[in-house]
Amino acid sequence: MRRDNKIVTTEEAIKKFVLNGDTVFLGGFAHLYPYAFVHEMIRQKKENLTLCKHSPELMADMMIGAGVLRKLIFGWFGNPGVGSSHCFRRAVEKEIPQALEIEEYTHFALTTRLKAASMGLPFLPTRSIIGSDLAKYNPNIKFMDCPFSDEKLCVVPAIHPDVAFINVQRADAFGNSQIWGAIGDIREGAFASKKVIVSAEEIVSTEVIRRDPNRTVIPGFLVDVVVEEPWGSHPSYAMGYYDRDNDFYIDYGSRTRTVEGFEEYLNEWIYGVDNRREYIRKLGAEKLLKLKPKSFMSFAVDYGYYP
Amino acid sequence: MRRDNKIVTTEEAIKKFVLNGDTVFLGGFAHLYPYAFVHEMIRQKKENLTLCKHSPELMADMMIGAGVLRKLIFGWFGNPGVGSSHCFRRAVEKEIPQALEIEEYTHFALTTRLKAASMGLPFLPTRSIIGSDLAKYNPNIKFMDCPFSDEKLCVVPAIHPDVAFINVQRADAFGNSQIWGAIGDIREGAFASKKVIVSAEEIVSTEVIRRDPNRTVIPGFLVDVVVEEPWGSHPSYAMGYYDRDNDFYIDYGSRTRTVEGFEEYLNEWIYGVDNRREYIRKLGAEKLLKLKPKSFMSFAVDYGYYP
Amino acid sequence: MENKYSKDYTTQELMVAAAAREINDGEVVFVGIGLPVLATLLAQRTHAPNLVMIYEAGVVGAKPARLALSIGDPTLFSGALMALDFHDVFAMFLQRGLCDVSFMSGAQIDKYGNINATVIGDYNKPKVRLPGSGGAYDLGTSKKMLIIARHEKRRFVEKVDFITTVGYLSGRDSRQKAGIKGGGPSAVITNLGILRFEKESKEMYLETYHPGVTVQQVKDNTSWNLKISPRIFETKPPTQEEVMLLRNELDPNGIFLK
Amino acid sequence: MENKYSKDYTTQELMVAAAAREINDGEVVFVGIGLPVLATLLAQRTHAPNLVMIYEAGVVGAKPARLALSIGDPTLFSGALMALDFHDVFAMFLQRGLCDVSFMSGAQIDKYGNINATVIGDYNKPKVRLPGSGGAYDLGTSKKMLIIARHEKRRFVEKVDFITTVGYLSGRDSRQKAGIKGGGPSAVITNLGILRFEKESKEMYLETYHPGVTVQQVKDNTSWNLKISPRIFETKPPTQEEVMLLRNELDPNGIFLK
Repeated sequence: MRRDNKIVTTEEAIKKFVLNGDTVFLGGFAHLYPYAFVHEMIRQKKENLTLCKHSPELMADMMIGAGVLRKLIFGWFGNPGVGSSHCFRRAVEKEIPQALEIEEYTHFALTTRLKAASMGLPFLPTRSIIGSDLAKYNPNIKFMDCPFSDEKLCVVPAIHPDVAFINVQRADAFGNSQIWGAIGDIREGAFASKKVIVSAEEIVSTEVIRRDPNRTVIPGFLVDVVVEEPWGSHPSYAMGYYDRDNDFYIDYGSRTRTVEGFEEYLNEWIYGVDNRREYIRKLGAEKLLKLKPKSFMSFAVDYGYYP
Repeated sequence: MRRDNKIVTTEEAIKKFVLNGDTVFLGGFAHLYPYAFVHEMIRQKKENLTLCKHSPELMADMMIGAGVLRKLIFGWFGNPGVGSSHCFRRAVEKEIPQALEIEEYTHFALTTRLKAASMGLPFLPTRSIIGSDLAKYNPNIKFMDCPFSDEKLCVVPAIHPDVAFINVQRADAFGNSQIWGAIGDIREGAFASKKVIVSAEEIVSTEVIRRDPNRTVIPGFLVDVVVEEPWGSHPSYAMGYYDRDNDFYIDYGSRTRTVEGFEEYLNEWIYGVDNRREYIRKLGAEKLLKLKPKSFMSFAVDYGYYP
Repeated sequence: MENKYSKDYTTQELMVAAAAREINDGEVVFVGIGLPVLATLLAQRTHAPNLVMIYEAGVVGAKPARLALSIGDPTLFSGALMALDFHDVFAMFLQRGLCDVSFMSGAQIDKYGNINATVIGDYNKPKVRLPGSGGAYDLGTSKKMLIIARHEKRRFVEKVDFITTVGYLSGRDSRQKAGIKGGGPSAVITNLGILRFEKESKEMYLETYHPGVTVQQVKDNTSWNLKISPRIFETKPPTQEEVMLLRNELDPNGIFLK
Repeated sequence: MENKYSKDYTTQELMVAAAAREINDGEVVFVGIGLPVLATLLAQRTHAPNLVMIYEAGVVGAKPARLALSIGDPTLFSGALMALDFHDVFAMFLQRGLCDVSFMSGAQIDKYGNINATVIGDYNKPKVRLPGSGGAYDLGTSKKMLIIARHEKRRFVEKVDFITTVGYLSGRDSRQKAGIKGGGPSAVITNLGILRFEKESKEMYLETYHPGVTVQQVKDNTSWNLKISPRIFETKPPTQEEVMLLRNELDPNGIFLK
């Protein structure tokens, strides 16, 4: 294990690890979305990025509206539980603020691309997509005959994003990362990507990690840098730390119906704060208290000591 | 979730769920090997079974010596940390007690067959086996060209065993099963098989399972019956419950060098006891105390309560 | 309580009760949010106590302390039986063929039960860009797909602009021939009636109309010449018990039942 | 302590020290049991404090409280950094190309570093049936494969009866052309010397002989006409520190160092 401490700030991580033109992966499904990193990419005015994310929701909507994304590789794009994603629709329907190239899959097929990469394979088969119209518009989707049966299968190529941004509940200073609740596509995305940047709700001692090795989803040696960023997933959630902020999703949905509304939102919640700490301050203590869940602890298990 | 209690005895499980001629899967890697089920299959004199197990070690050696197995699908066959598996060698080299058909893979390729089945796919590609001599003797191993690159890959077909035997640390009465430490091939084997039989070191209340859903590796609805069988994996181990009994492996290795030695062993440790409880009594309290580890508890995590 | 039909219910309540009756005890149900959750919970509380719920976010046997507002709601994970990786939900449950029932909706549904949730108009120059498949395609490979939708002419179209989730493709055995697993759409539950698919042709037909709805009204809200069952009858209303459970226990704050 | 060469060491200690020197700091090492573990632990305690250990049973960053007696020993899991599924070890670590170093042995090793751990004689009528590949084939796809073996004529054969783990196949670029990942065998450490592979032909040659061993002795124990490096030299003995660590801390009970 690298003994050197890998802790940096979100600003440093984005500055150093995101180059204009990169393909970026954002980890999670509903849970643990790395919003702190997304806001900082927008603040640093990164350009021409490609985003690989099956369910990019507000993260990509903000990036599209702010002109950060050139291309989107995705599976579903809406404001979950609320409705449309307006910046996405404006970009695809009207090229506002600029044209957006899209490469579209089912959730399963796109996750399969990451799975293939995470397994060191150039492709994987899947039963997804067969018979739908998706393959007509996406040359990366092919079909093959099973070598053992008369079945026809869909095949998709591995994808290796340049950088994976992963928010986790806890990590040590070397990047050994643990998650509970929804794991999403974090395992696949981290192992598929060329660089892995982790933010954690809490940095804990390696001893905490070592007490429960089955909870570790990313080993430290895969991780380039680690950021401690409490509330790093707001308005999505971190299991046991805070709830999803539904009001925030609804507010975003209604305010971003117009370009002006989106600009105002951007100025208020992203450009208007210097970093995550200011963002949290702006959310205010009342909101933080409201989103904090009651405690519901797992029971401990005994690994046994074998000297 | 099925509300009916699925608990039966090991004797009942083997009687009802193993038909002569079946293909049987045994879960685990070094850890949690389902020895109680294996001994009972031998006691009930099951016949013509095919065993699918990458690392069958003493389990299959006993089954071969006792004439239970007709065919073995495997990856490595030895007495781990000790040396040769004598019944296996006698069967393959000299057809004693009878001929044994073998179908051989690497660990990875055989686990890939289960993985394919567990994913509902008819095959999966792997980089394993390429260039080795394994494919020469196994028509189930084929090769294909990657649909996206100029790479050649090995492909293996899915395998769906008739019954999976899985020993776990804890399960509830409905079969919801949790494991920590080495998970081995338990997830793949259970999801690949047509029937799933679980034995648990402890039957716990569903509340214990629900406190930590990330530890569950098999959902109850997949499980046909559940047996409570403490020390069910001896001489292999159950993390936190007992250590591997190395002396037992060494003793088995030296006593089974001859057919007579094996017969004597069989009469003493399998035919000579009626069930696992008697086997444990025969092991004796001194041995149980020696194998019991000191406690080393995980730290609890907070899932949060979200009303 | 006697299992009498209710005389005081809304159309939504009727739709939820009708959907619940499509679920058998012991089945594995892939649940989304909204009416499908209520239908599943209603089935669990009445005739299907052993059903198993799976959510796309990767959770089996959830025991939520509140009605989930989004499919990844944390309340689904606290106290659930099993949490799993996103890829495993699709690979080890849906693709593996372990899911019996799924719920579906869409902006367009055609006469073979194909569903469009991707785009209205041309894919490359869309009139309306919709969210896309997400998990929908794969949910459509469960044994029974239940479609719940508002009955409107622009939604019930002869041919969808884009096939997101496969129904019976071009009818007959075309779905099977294309190698698509699962049983295909089993019922379409709308605010006007319940529709099913002919055994041979796989074309959609009206099986029942809801109390107070006429067959003509259903035809008027369907953009092709909808077939009508020769044995058509009126949809059974929800029972008093069902309405009581929905109003008092399953959605007491009227989050989804408005 | 000064890093002086030891004058009191066993051949096994020399082999372990030589293997340890093949590991660079920060490398990911796939470990088995026995001498490879000792070599890895020795490297970690001397020049490679940041190496990462992975075991086939599915554990990363083990911190064992005792010397593991088998590759699935529970002591490897208590207090480790990460536990993972068996399939993931092979798929996400080995096949993904994340492993830098692995250790290998075998009943037969040929001049291109191919290894037989499957069968002596004909596969279908074996003279001796060996355990088979297990994980060995895939360990052979790490960046550097280190072979540790007893130097005997029957082991070092011109052509193995069965290729279990691929070395350089038939030499030159045949391994690469067959599409096999990883760097191939990097060193063969025996009780007589250290052997490597020619850059172009990929044929094995003797690079060093251990103190007290003659080149002729090595040739006599190899069943083909072994090439000798023109710059051949004597293997460096273990240092006093290395011997001290092995005897007092890494294997104080002489479990593997007999």
